[in-house]
Amino acid sequence: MPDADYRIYALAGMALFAIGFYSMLVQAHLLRRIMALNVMGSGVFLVYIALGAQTPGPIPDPVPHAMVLTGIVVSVCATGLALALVDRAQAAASEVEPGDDA
Amino acid sequence: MTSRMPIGVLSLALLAALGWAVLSLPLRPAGLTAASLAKLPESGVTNPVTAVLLNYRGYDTLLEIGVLLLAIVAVWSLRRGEWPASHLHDRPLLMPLLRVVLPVLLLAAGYLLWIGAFAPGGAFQGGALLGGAIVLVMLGGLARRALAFERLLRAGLVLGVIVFAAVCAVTMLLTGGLLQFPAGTGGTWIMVIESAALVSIGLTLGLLYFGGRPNAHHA
Amino acid sequence: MNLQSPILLGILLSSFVTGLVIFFLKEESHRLRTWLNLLGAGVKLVLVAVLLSGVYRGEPYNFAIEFLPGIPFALGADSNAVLFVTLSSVLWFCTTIYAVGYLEHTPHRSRFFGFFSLCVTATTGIALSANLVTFLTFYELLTLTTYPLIVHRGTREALRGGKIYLTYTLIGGAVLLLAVVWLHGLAGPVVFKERGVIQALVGTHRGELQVMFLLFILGLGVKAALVPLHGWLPKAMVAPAPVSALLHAVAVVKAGAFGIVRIVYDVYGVETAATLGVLQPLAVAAGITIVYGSVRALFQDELKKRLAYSTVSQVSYIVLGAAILGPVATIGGMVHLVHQGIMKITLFFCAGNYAETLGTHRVSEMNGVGRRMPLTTMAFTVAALGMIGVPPLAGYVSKWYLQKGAIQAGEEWVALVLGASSLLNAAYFLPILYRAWFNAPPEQWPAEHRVGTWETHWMLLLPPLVTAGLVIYAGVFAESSFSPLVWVKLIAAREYAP
Amino acid sequence: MILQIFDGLLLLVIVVLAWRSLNDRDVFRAVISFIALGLLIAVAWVRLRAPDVALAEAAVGSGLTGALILSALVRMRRRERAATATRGEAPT
Amino acid sequence: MTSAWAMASLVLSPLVAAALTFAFPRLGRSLALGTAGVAGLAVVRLMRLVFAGGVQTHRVSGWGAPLGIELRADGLSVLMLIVTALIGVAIALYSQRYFVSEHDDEARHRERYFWPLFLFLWTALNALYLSADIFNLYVTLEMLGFAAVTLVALAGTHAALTAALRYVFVSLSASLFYLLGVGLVYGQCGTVDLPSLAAQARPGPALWVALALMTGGLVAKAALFPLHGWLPPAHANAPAPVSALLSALVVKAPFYILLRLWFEAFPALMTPAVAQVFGALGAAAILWGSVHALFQPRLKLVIAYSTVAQLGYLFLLFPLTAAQEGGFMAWSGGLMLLGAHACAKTAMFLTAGNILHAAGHDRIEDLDGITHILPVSVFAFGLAGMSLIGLDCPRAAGLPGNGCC
Amino acid sequence: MNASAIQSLLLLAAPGLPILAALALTITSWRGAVMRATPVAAVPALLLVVAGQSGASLHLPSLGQHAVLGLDAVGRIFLGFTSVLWLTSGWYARAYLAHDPNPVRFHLFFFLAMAGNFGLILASDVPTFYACFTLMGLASAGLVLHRGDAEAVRAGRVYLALAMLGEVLIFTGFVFLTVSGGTTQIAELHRGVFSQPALLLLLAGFGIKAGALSLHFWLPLAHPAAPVPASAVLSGAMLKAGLLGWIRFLPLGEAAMPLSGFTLISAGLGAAVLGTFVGVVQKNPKTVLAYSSISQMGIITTGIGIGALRPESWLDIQWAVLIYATHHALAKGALFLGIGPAHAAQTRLQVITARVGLLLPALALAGAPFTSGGLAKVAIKSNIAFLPGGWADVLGILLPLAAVGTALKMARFLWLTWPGHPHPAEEHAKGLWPPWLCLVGAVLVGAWLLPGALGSLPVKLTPAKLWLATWPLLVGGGLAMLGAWLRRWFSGDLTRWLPAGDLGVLLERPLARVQLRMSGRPVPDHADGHGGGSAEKDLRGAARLAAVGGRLARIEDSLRAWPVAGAALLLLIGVILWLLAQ
Repeated sequence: MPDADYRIYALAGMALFAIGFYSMLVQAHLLRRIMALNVMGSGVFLVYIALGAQTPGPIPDPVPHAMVLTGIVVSVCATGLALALVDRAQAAASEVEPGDDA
Repeated sequence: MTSRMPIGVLSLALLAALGWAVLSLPLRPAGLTAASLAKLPESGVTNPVTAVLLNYRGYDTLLEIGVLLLAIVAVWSLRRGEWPASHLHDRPLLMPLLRVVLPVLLLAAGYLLWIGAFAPGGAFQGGALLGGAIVLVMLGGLARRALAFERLLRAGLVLGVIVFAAVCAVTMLLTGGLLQFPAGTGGTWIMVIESAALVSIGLTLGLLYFGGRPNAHHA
Repeated sequence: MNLQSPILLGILLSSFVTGLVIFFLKEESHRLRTWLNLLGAGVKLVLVAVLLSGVYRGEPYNFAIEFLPGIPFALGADSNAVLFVTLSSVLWFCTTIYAVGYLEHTPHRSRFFGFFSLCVTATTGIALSANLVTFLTFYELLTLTTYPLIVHRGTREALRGGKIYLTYTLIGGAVLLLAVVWLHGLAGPVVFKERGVIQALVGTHRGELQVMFLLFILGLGVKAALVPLHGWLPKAMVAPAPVSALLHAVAVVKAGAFGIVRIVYDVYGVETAATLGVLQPLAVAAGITIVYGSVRALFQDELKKRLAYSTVSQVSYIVLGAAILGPVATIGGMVHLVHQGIMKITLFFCAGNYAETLGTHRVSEMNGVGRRMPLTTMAFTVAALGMIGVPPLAGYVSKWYLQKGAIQAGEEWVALVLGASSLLNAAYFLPILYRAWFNAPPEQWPAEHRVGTWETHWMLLLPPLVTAGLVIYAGVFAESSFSPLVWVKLIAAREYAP
Repeated sequence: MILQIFDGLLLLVIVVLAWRSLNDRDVFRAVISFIALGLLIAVAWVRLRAPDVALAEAAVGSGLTGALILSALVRMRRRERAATATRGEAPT
Repeated sequence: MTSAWAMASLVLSPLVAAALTFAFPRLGRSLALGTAGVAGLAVVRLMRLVFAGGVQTHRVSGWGAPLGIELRADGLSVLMLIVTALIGVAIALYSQRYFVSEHDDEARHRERYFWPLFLFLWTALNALYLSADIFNLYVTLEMLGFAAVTLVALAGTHAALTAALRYVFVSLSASLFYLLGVGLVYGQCGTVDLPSLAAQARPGPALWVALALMTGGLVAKAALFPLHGWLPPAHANAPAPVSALLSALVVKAPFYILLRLWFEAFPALMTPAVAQVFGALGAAAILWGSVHALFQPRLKLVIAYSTVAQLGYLFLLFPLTAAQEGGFMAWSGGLMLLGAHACAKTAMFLTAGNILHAAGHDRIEDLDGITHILPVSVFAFGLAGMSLIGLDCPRAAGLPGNGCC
Repeated sequence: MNASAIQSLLLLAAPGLPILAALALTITSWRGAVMRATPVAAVPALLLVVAGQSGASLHLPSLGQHAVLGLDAVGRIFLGFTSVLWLTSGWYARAYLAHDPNPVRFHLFFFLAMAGNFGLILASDVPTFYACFTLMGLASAGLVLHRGDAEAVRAGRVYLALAMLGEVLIFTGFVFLTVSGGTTQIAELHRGVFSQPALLLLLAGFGIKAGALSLHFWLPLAHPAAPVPASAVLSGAMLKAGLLGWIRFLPLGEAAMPLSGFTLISAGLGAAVLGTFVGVVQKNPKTVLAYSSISQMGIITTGIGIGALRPESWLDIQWAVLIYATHHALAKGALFLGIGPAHAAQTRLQVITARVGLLLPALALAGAPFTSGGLAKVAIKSNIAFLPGGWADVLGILLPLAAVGTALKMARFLWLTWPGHPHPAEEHAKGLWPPWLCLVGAVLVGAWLLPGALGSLPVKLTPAKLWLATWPLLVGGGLAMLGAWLRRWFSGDLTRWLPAGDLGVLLERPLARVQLRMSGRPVPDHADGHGGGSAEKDLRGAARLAAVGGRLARIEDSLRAWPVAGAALLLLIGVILWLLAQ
């Protein structure tokens, strides 16, 4: 379907990015922030893949696909790291309210 | 929260800018589809994504495997994980499930690894399944036994990086180029890398789930 | 590479290597360390003497290696450099002896003397730099090597002083760096040259050059303690006495002043700077500093603080000399570079002696020190009188030329400033002298302990006496062929050559 | 046309789920929304002819990440409960 | 050693060493030293090659841009690599003894994980400076961020963990901004190869937004005022060698990428107004950092704020460079000087600070420890100093005139 | 050794020997001998006066900025009375300080001041003059401070403050002078255009030393505080250094300086009047003498002022001034030194000797006929007639009045010191007599020895002229008696209203307040000691800094808050985007 227009996916990705960033800023809960990062990441990936799907040719551009694969793995690593950090920080001072990281 | 309003406005502005950017992109961006298809026969695999991932942009993947290892190192450096110590009979439902699911998962992982060369699939997807299997195994009470071989775990975790690096070195020796496979042998090299990576990815993703280093004694 | 260049490197390495070796010495091996120190200082002195005679004969000294494209690391020995390097090596020698005596039986001596040597390496590097980038490099190196010396005692106060010092000097360094890079972009690599190197740009980049000059002065003014950039200096007084001596007389403050001299004479060229109209504000700033420092000094009871503010004031004499167009003022300013050095180092040596031998740190505790420590107090008296400008001591010579230069240049207000400063100098030094000589000593000193057979350890006594002798020599024999004045006249002659 | 409507609906749900997963009052529900979001995005990958990514997303992006967050949430809850227990009637 | 080998070993040796130290924790110290040796040699070799032969490129997997990834070493990157190597070597030496004085399990654990994390950081930096691909740069940035965050958290104190938490969120969201920008660039230009972007770039909203996004992300990572908030707590609460690493190396990396982006990839978009904004922020950072440094109660916080100021200084280069005819080229010499200076200065500064830090703490318990540590620190100090005055690396930065950009 | 070599040697020895003596004092074992030989230090100077040739000079090329020492006519006269004074005072000091706790310190400063005094007279170039002048000024501070009690410290402080001010003014003036004159050689200086600032600066600078009006107030404090021999040289010799400075450096005889002349004459007359009024009420004889010096120097100042107005007759005036200076120096010295013997007079013979010995110089100062004072007065008066404007009339009236005042003060002084009944005195007092008597002898002959002094006398001594010379004396004496008689009914302490140090006392209070304000704590008793103030200020400064720091830290914290940081990022992106899109 080389002449289909997937830019709406890219737009949705942008929306995900913006929603994610907005929530990142306004949400104090650390888990939500981590999820927000993931949502932002998904938004970025949507943009990549949507743009890849737009390229002329028999198949979508595989390069963004590979990049997104890399990105997904990196982002799961980031999630793991951030969760471990949150956990450790909260354990270190369990009286500290979640999110109160100022 | 009083700051929501301005942040919301700014985020909407961001969204507007992003939308503007997307819509102003060429409808048919150039991309590299043609180029990657053109070189596909030389890459040693027929799945273009795998070709990009492990051949054209194999260097990215090398670093990515590094990032994976780094992630587990980082998580282990931060905290001790909650490794299930329970025995199998504590969880009566799990054992039968494991008996069925585990072989399937392992098979599927191997299949995905193999099929990756031609069709959707590959080390990452396979690794994810393997990771799931590992989680199940651990939950099933095999954790203790696995942890007795902590060194083995570590070896498995670093396997991907070491093999990938070794391939780098060997290809350098053979062709003088980093990750430049001798003509026609691409598929083999990719399979070697992916197999090692599969183990490491699976272990990493699986162990990430437990969120910390093994509780065991220090060696 | 000609035959002469090893001397330049040797001058740097004599202290650098010493410093590095000392770091690795055991804390206990103080005899070896002492000898190493003296050896390094002695070798440097000899090399500088060779250099001096060579330059006197007109031999060229250059050393350059390219370390960034178009920006060579270059050393050279023009007359300015020789003046400063001679001053610092001579005074370093004295300070080394003094520091060895002063720090006997204190901890961390290896660290101290290691950085001490590095500090002098940086100072001589500053002196011998032949281009702006090399200068800047050593200038920053100086900041970093001095910091450990200032916080050497490790007390809270010391750390605070060190912090303030770092804050000031690092920011100053940053501003200087900006100026250097900017100028580099405009004019390419800046090699120091008499009468400046930027004449060609004056027509096209007037405004930029003016702003750059401001940046240069701001950057260098921190070390030179120009008001209001002087705040670190009194706070840095927590350092051990030899460090204060070094800071004030040889290294840091002097490096700043020397830098300003370099900028005015060898980068901008004093006549070019005058046409840019940047000298007048500089002179005014220096004038304000002179008076302000003196006034502040008046109200300090802590001896070292009083001396510190006195430095704030005195160093600006040098800046003032540079900021007034005319060979005579140049002579006054440049010669004060040397004269202030020997006078102030004497004062600090003496202050250290009082603190070390008697435990007196405050002016109000100095009653009768002249009876207890006559030789030290004599040296102090000579230096203090020199500071006031009593003839025929060193300070008088510089003041004479400065004043004369200012009047010749039509800057009569400078006379007022210098007059006020002299009065204030007298007002804060003479009471000390009175206390020292006339008042009866107290029953008991705050923390007296006998060291050595003399009034204090000979290693503490000798340096101030020698430098006090230099103060007298530089004044009385100002016209003799081996005086700073004559050398400075040579510099001035080159700068204003027709 | 149908495909476009499908796209529109899919993306609408995705965006709504994204919002829910980040702004739902209940964190647990938010996490569930987040996992669901991952699955729907995997559908979007398929729609965008990226099956490799879809597989990875389903396994990693949705599955593993969801599991990670869920277990972290459980741990967090447990710790909070322990803290409340030790502190008695302390407000949360 | 060809340049390919040099570049490969710069990336691979710390990476492999990192993996091995994780697998065999006892090898940490010796592996770090070995890596320091290899990386040192490689960087010297690379420097010579760049000096002799100009820009060195290597096509990984043999494909070449735009399909493949290229490694590239020019004057600027060699300079950064050298600084990295010098500080890396110094830290490797310094840390040999850093954890020795502590004897509990906690400390042993810390040392055990310090080495692999440190080596990963080194890998990331080397890879970053060698990369000529903006997506590859993203991967290296992430690796760098992970390692840096974890190193901060390694101190284990509540303050350090809190700081690390803040750092991780900043770092990750900033990376996503960068990544989104990369996606837009790829969509517009069809390549992520840095050198060929300039030719492909057609200024338009997509590129503007992309560049703005990437810049925003990188600026946040580089802690330019007013986005520097995460830096002081992170740097101040990290273990001593880590502070040094962060200040001297980590924050310089995003700045390096910014330079590449603005001056190499999209020079046409570099308008004076943009440059002025950078300059203004840089100036503000200098001021803000300096003033705050004045008021800090702890030395390490002072250092941290001075880093903020110093970074501001780096950004001042933008207006200076942009104002110049010939842009980047005309400024490369001064630029490199500046970079070298800043890095070396930070390193020396921190080493000096660490010496005192150690002395201040160990006065009572462990005087011998200092004399042990001291030579090493001083050696590092000397190395950095020599890099500064160029004794060690004549023409270190190679031929920026014909090679850099 | 030929004549010029001897000449050079003497030139060098005049200031050199005292310096050597001062250095010798640092060697403990030599001290006794050196202090016994104090007067010898002044001998080369005296020899130079007697045997030296005018115009001879000695170049010291390696010293300073080409120091030149030389002897000219003016210098010879100055050197004459100066050396006599130093010699007799030094001799006197031997006995006077026999029981002093710090004789070495006194001698050290005594020698240094002596060297400076001789040196500045012989100096032929500006730097040497200035160096010697400073040496003298600072060293004499040591003499003033010598006693070390509160009074001495106060006097020393005031003296030093004014001396330093004087140094600065003179230094600056010298710089202007040499810049405009193009040379540092005094003899060649005036060829160029004389610079106005130099004129003013030197006028004021030397005025301090000479005790000119409004700059005089250090004198009545310093003289009583200093030991007697020091007071003698301070008042007799060192005051004259200011005068010498004027003569040497003002363009007298070269240009008419109406303004300076007016200033000088007014100041001189004012000083004469003020000295009289304040002086007569003082209770300390040394203070009375100090005020007398102010008056007398006022008259000399007037003489200089006349010279400034009438350059064409400067040579005459100069000569008169020199006679007056010589006369005053010797007589005042003799009076100061006489205080000791007057107290110590034991036997009847001694009492009578003391009375005569005090009366003679007192009469001379009061300008009695046939004394040096009479000679001096005639010499001055003879120049008034040529003055322009009303000056001649004014001076014609005021100068005799000044003489009346002097007589009054002398009466007061004699009243305070008049040797009365014999009483036992200490042994050492014996040594005070010979130097004093020598000096009294010098008073008698000194002024007449000046070249041409005799010839200047009026050809015929008529009774009218004699009367003219005598009446102020008689009036003064009469007034003194009247005052003494009135004193019976008025017992108030006049010094409360007219304290020693008049103007200076008025200044002290506000200055102290300034100091107090600046140091932020109660003014300490003396000299300095601004102890706790700085610490307090540090504290306050720290608090202020902390407040600023706190405010900044709050801003910093708000920057760190997530929404703010995020908003900042978005704004930054927006700005860049907007600029790119421009």
